[in-house]
Parts: sequence; C-alpha cells; structure tokens
Amino acid sequence: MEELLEILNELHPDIDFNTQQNLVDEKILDSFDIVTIISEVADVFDITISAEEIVPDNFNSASALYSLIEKKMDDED
Amino acid sequence: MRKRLIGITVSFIVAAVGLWFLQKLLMPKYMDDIVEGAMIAEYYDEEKNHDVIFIGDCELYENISPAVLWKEYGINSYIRGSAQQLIWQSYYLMEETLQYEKPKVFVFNVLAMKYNSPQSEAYNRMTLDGMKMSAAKIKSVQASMTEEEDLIDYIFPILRYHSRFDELGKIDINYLFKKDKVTFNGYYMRVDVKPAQNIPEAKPLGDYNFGDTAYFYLDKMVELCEKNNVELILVKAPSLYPHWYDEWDKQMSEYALDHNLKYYNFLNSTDDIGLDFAKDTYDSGLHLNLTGAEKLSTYFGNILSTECDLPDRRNDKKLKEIWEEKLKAYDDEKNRQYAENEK
Amino acid sequence: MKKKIFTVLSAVVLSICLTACGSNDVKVIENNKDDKASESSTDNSGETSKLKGYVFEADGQNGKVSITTEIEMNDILKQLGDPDNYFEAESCAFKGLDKTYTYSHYEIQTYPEDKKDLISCILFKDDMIKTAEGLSIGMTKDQMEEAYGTDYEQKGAMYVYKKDSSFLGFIIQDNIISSIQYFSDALEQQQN
Amino acid sequence: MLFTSFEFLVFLAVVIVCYYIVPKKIQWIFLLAAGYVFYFIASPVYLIYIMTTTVSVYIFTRIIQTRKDTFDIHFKKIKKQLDRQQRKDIKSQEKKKEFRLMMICLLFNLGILAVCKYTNFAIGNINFLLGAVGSSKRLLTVNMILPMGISFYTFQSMGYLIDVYRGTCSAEKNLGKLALFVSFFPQLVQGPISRFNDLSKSLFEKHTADYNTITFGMQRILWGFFKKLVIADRLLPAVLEICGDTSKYQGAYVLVGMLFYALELYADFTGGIDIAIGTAQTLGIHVTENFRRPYFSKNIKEYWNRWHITMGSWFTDYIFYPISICKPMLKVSKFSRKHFGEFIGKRVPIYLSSFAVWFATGVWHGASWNFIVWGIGNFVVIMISQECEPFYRWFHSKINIKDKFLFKLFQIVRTVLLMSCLRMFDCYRDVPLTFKMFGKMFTGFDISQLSVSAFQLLGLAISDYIILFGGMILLVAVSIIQRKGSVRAKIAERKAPVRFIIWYALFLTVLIFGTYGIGYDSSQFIYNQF
Repeated sequence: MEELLEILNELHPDIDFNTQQNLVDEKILDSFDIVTIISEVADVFDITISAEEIVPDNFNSASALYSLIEKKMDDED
Repeated sequence: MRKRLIGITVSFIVAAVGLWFLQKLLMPKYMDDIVEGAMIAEYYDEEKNHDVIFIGDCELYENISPAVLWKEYGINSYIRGSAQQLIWQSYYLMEETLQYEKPKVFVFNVLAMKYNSPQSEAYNRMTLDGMKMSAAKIKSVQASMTEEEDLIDYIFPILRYHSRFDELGKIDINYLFKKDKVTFNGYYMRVDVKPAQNIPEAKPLGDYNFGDTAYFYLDKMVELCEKNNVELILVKAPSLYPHWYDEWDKQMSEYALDHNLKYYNFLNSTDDIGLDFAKDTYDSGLHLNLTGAEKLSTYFGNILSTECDLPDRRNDKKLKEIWEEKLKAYDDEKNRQYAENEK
Repeated sequence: MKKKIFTVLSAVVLSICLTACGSNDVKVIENNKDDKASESSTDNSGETSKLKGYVFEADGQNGKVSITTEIEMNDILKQLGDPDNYFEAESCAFKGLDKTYTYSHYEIQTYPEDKKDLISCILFKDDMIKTAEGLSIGMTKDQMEEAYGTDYEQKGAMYVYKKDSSFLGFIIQDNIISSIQYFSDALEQQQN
Repeated sequence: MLFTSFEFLVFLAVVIVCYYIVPKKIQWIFLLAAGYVFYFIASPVYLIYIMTTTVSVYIFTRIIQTRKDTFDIHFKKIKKQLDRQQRKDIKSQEKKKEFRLMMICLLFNLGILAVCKYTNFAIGNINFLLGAVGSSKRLLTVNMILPMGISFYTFQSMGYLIDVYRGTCSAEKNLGKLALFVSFFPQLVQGPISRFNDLSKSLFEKHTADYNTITFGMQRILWGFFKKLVIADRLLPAVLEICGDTSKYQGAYVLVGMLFYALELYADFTGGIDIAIGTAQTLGIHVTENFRRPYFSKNIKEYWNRWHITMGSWFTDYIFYPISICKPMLKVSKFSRKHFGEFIGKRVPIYLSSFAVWFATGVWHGASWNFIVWGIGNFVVIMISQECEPFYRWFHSKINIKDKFLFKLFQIVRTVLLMSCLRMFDCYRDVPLTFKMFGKMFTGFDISQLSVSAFQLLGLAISDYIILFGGMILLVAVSIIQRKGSVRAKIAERKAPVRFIIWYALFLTVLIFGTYGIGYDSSQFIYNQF
C-alpha cells in the first residue's frame, strides 16, 4: 500500500489519496495518469493490469486499486 | 387525469389559433404589386349565379370585360383567371366552380395547351393558394407541383411562407382579414397604351403537337362539361405574343370539330372586332388594354348571346342592383386610371 | 504466425468481396457531419472564363464573340452592339421581361433571373452563319450526323444534342436542316 | 431521411404511436423493424451491410461466449490439480484463442468500413505517388457505396465485440436483440456510440406510455430542431462562402469564418444529437449523453472529455488503453527508460498510444489528409499542454487566480479559439491551403474589412444576424442554467401556462425562423450534397 501511495503522490502531490473515493468520477485521474500508474505498478509489483480491468470501480480510490493489485498478485504467483 | 386532458385540449386550441393567425399574417397579400395573386380568392365573395364563366390565364382576365357583357347583352359572367394558369389548374377550377354553381357556358382559352408539365412554384402559388381547401384543390396541387414542392406546404402554407418574417409590412396588417377587390368580376383593368411593334418572328418548333397531359385534361374538361350539361367553348384570345402557331390552331379546330365544340380564334377576326394594335394594347400586343378588351367583349358577347342563346337578364332586379354598384366602381376605376395616365 | 496472417487475409478478402459487389452509384448520405464543409469547398476551383456546353461564335464589333445559353446577356450585348430589332415581353404578373434581340443573321432571347438577363435561346435566321462545328441551315442530315454524331434525342422534326446543360437543336425537313437553335433547360421545360 | 425533414417527423409520429400500441412483448421487435425501415428508405442496399455486421458479430460473440463458459466450467474442475504456472498457461492459451476469434471478426468489419470509406482516398494517394515518381499510370477511382452511419454502427458493434471478449458484458443470445442494438434508428445516423451495457437494459425493456417521458423527449427534439434549423443551417451559407472563396476572404474574414464554423458545427452536431437522444427518450429509452457543454471547457483535454464523449471514450477504452498497457509497450517503456532515462521512458507509452488514438480519430472523421492533420494537431496540442502542466502548477502556486472568474473566462475563450483553429482543417479544401489561410489570418488582418455591409455580402441579411445573435444568447443562457441540472425539469416545475408559453414560443421560433423549405433554396442545395 505504501508503495502504491508513493506512486500516486508523485503523480498528484496535491491530492490526499487516503481519503479520496472518486478519483475517476471526479476526473482527478485522467487516462494519462492511469496509464502511468499501470506501468509503474507493473514495475513495482510485477503484475499486468489488462485493459478490461480499467473501470472506474478499480481506480476510484487507492484502496480499490490496492485490492485489485492484491488480487492480481494472488492470481499470478 | 381529467384536468390534464382539459389542459392539453386547451393548449392545443390556443396553439392552433395562434398558428392560424400567424399563417394569415405571413401569407403574401398580393395587394400592392403582384395583384394577380389575389384573383382566385375573390370569386368566393360573389353572388354565384353566372351564365358564363371564363377559366384560364391572362389572355382571358386582361382581354374580356364582364362589365361590357352585362351592359350590352345582359350576360352575367365571371372570369376565374390567374397568371399562367395551367390546364389542369383550369380543369380543377372548373370542378370546384361546379360545386358552387352551374353556369350555362364555360369558356377556356387554349394557349395553356402549350404547357404539358408543371412550370414554376411562384405561379402555382398564385393560382392555388387562393383556392379554398377542397378535394379539387388537393388534386390541382398534386398535378401542379414542381419537383421541389410538397403537398404539405400547400395544406399549411406557413411552412412555405415562414421566411417572410423579415418582409412583413403595413400591408400585411392592413389586409390581414379583409382584402380589396383587384378585379371587376375577374377582369384586370389597364388603360395605358403601348403599341405593338417589333414582334419577333415565330421560332420554328420541332414538334407542334400539344402534349399528352394537356390533351388529357382537355378531354376531362369536355367530359366534365357534358356530364354537368354545361357548354364548353374554346377561344384563342387575339394576343400577338406568345406566338400562336397555325399548326396549333389546326389541332384545336380539329379537336373542336371532333368533340362538337365551338372554337373561336380571335386572331383571325381582329378586323371584325376592330382591334387596332397601335392603341388597344398596353404591352406591345401581349394583352389588350381597356379599349381593346371592351371591343373584344362586345364582339364575343354578341356571339354568346346569339349562338349560345343566353338570355338577357338586365330585367332581373336583384342582379341589376348588384351590377349597378359594380359598374359604378368600374367607371370610377376607369376614370381614375385615365386621370393618372394624363399626368 | 501463419495463422495470424491467414486470419487477417481472410478477413480482408471477405470484406473486399462484400463491398466490391455492392459498389454502384448510390448517393452518399453518410451523415458524418464533420465531413461537410471540406467536401463542399472543393468544388470551387473551376475557372469561369471558359464557356461550357455548345458555344456559338458570332461576329461582334471587335472580333468573335462566344455565346452560349445561361450566361448574362449584358456582357454579350456590349460586344455585339445594338440589335436590329428589340422586343420585350412582360412575364405574366411578375416583374422582369423576356427579351428578344434580333441581329441580321440570328436572334437571341433572354429570361430574367435575379435581376439579370440570362440567355435562353439563340436562333439562326438564315444560312449565312455556322455553328462552331461548321453547320448551317440548308445542309443535310448526314452532315449533321457527321459533325455531331447520332447521340441525339428526336422530338418531332427536331434533333436535339445535349452538352453539359446546353442543348443544340436542328429541325430537319426533307433531309435538309431548316432551323438551328441553341437553347437552355429553362426553355426545354416549357416546350414539353 | 434527414432528422430535420418532414418525412422524419411523420415517421417518428407513426413509430411513437405504434410503439405504445403494440403488445409490450414485441415492442423491441417493432423498434428493430422501424430501424430497418429507416435504413431501407435511405437505400435498400445499405441493409446488406448492416445485416452482415450484425450477423458476423453475433456469430463470433456467441462462439467466444460459449468458449468462455465451457472453459470456466472446465477450469474450475481441473484448477486444483494444477500448479500456478500451469493455470496461468492454460488461461493465457484460452485467451489467445478467444483473441484470435475476436480479431477475425474485428478485422472483417473494420475491413468493410475501410474499403467503403477509404478506397478512393488510398487510390488518390497512390496516384499522387505515381505522379511523383514520374509515372503516367493512374488508378481509376471507383464509386463506392458508403452506407449511412457505417462508422457509427461499426464502432458500436466493435465495442460490443471487444466487451464480450473482455468479459465485461455477456453475449446476447437473441440475434434480433443484437440487431436492434446495432440498428437502433435514432442513433444510426450520427451517434451517439452506445455501449451494450448502457443501452441494452432500456432498449429491450417493456415501456408504458408516460406523459413526462414522452413530453421530455419531444422537448429535447424541439430543442435540437432549434439548434439545427434556426442556428446551424442559417449560418452555414456564410461559412461556405468564406471557406469557398479563399482569394476573396482573407485576413479578418478567416477569423470570422473560423468562429462562425465553431458555432455552426456546435449547433448542428449537438442539435442532431439532441434529436437522437430526444427521439430515444420518447420511446422510453435512455441513450448516453454525447456532449456536456464543451465550449465551457478550460483546457483541450477537458474539451475532449465533453465533446463527442461517446467517441472519445470509445477511442480511450478500445485503442488508448490496450495499446498503452499492452506487454510489448511495457517492454518498450522499460527499454527506453533504461537507455534514455526516466523522463523519456515514462512518456513513451503515452505518446505512442495518444498518437495512435488521434491518428485514428482523424481517419475516422473522414477520408482526407485534412482530418489526419487535424487529428495530429490535436495530439500535438494535448501533449504540449500535458508537458506544461508542471509549469501551470507552479504558476498557480505563485499567483492565486485559479478561481477568479476572469481567469476562468480566459481559459474558456482560449480553449474555444484553439479548437476552432484546429477545426480550420475541416473547412478548407486541403492541408496547404489551410496553413496558408491560417497564416493569412495574422498577416492580412485588417479589422476595417469587417464593415456592416461586408457582413451582408456573406449571404446573410441583417435579420439573419439578429436571429443568430438572439439564438446564441439563448444557447449560452440554457447552457448556464443547465450546469445546475436539467432545464426541462426546471420548466416542468412551473405552472401550466408558463410551460405552455415557453414551449410554444420555442416551437414558433423554429417554425418561423427555421431555415427550411423553398424559401431557403440555397440551404436545400447544400443538403443534397451530403
């Protein structure tokens, strides 16, 4: 989770990712941000998030994103 | 629920009245310049028991004066004329006229035979917009429409004239509901003179036969008149232009013979009528002016009353009253125009 | 890899087959709005100096004058000079005049449109003048076909050739050309 | 059948009445029939195309779905006996097979689209190249049919195909229902491009006639007519005049033309979409919004989130994401990060996939270099503004004007101008001419050109300008009110006479000031070209 928050904070230092629950719906994260996040996450956690997993539900909050990452890690190693 | 239904009904009524009013406002009034557009509608205000009804284009409404026919022969007549009236429009006007009255004679001017297909939207409008809504009107519209036109635009003319919003003027308000008379029983009076000269030679045509559509409606006219026991008379007004070809004349003569109709080509009797094309025309021979029209009317009235056995109705008290008023207006207008011409 | 290529190829071939057998002149009405302005603005590149359709070469005051139908009479009139005879006819009800200009060997008729007079008809009056392709009154039908081909429409005695929006008509009596006239759509309709 | 034609209104009236009369069970079948009739009227040949797409998508999605279902059952059974690596392998093998199926169908349908739409463009370019190398050979251009709305229904069905492949929606079992999804007539001509999950529910549902739904729908249609007939079509002659005669209209005129076109396009496109969505609404069907007051956007990225939304999100979901996060791209990213440093490495996937998206967007808009350059232009502007982001952030941290009204207004005006400049590629004949005219706008700018009489020479009369001005004010006012919720809902709260007056006034405005009929021959002519 720490590592994820680090990635996010680097992208948008002005946002408090611990509390924000509507990152996508309120357009805080745009498509460029999401691509950056995915490629960083791929690097750090060694997982691949595929296009069909890019839905608001998975990206609306840091915790949602983290649970996606966890699920992926379970699945893949 | 009931309240809502009432609400909807009321809104629709208010909306419809508003639309009707706007449509009235936006339709051209034809009162200041192109008065020909107001002619067709004038008929509906008339006392409808005419002996003779002329149906056709400008070669009738500028060349025949019903006032003279009444004054000299006691013939009560009316001209249902409009600019460039096409033959199917004339036919449907006949059909419509028969809904109102049954004259003894219909007179049709045969120049319209030269047109076999719809011509122009503007002329269509002048003939058709004036007609009251009826089956005959719808059929006439369908026969007359050019490719760019739609029936719906005739049923709801506001769809056609909405773009007039920036041309609206005093005239549209003044004549919103009541219009002036522009004709005398359909006759459009002009007293000015422009001698006929320099009329070009007729252009040779490849095919002198009138078109099938034109004949189709002429046949229908004959049929309609037979069925209603009205005599149909064909005439060709003595206008020098557009050119009336001998080949055309022959076709009409033969047609009249075949169908047992009277056909008078007044071009052949200009001397008998006494027409002087240096004086009796106001546009170099296309149309007659008042003096010309009165001469022709005298001549033709004589034919009508003798050959068609039309009674002299000058003793009819009611008619006499109506005509007295009309003749006065006729003379007033005549004097007004002459006075204006003097200036 | 092979499979992939096959997949792509088969898909492309299939779709080409489908579109190819359907191609014809059906009008394009794809309402992809964004195409609009660009397409319409492509039409405006034509030059205006060259006359389209059948052209008649008349002798003007200063050399040849090219005349065809649907062009403005004013310009032509300046080059041709005053006509021998001039006649104007008011169109019923509407403002504007149908005008006829008669010169020694031919006659030009105009009709009003948008405050301009456009030429509706050029009529040969004698055998002193020729069409641009060299035909004059008095020549034979064979000569006409030689010069203009047989792609005409026949209306009674009139043989009508069409080029762009202009018409050229020959009236032939006893195999001899008796009248030559250039005319436009505007007139064509009236005579039907 | 144009939305603004009388025929369409009659068609619509018949459809609405019948829709609520027929048994509820077959309402969707009736809609399908209506869609096919709508298409048939345009041209019977078109039906073959839309049916081909429908059937091919149906077959492939069914196959993919069946595979998925059987695989899932099978996989559950054997799951326990396998170790992780084996599971992964089996899964990816299955995915590959599904991918291949999906690609066959995708390429087949995009192939049809490409051949219909781009054959002549390709031939033109080949001929140009032939000329460039000095060959005298030329390919003849062919007369291709371009079925109505092919770009829209192809994209819509391809989105559905990919969704099924991804498993985000399950394949429709009923061919008829899928056919209805592809051929739903209100959005057939110019979108919006709907997603199956969004549209399907209300599309196949049973609907009972509801006063509010139907009146709201009709009000939306009326508003669309207003935008299209009163504003867009009235303005169009001036736009065409300015863009058509480039030797006459230079300097300040270019700016005028650009702004006129911005208004014309907005009114035309959003008006059409209003009619489409309103039509669907009268039938009780909810269609995704396609615009959200785009001209209030503060930057170009925001603009593209608010203009033609369904197309933008289609490109994002089905092109941008797949390309930018696919494995090869991640490898490229890693590689460049290693060799060119963090800064460039991070940007590579975004740049490459954005370029792909904007190139595709350009191509999608039309078969011409104008649109391709236009797409790339958008790409360039977006990337520049993306790179400037840190600067903006720094700027705003120093000077606090971010929330000032005037600054916002400046941002909005800037964005509109920027988009209008790019859109010049839309107006002018070819790319060099566009650049030339763009230059002329600055070099030949002379405000005195724009006299009152000069404006009248553009084919519009004073009265037209007054109407346009009034219409624009109404547009802006409605947009401002709309920010706080549906305008129609606000009006519906009013008393009946007020409602009546508002809607009747709008109706009369369209009826009288609308640009339709014989009185407007010139616009008639323009319609016919398209």
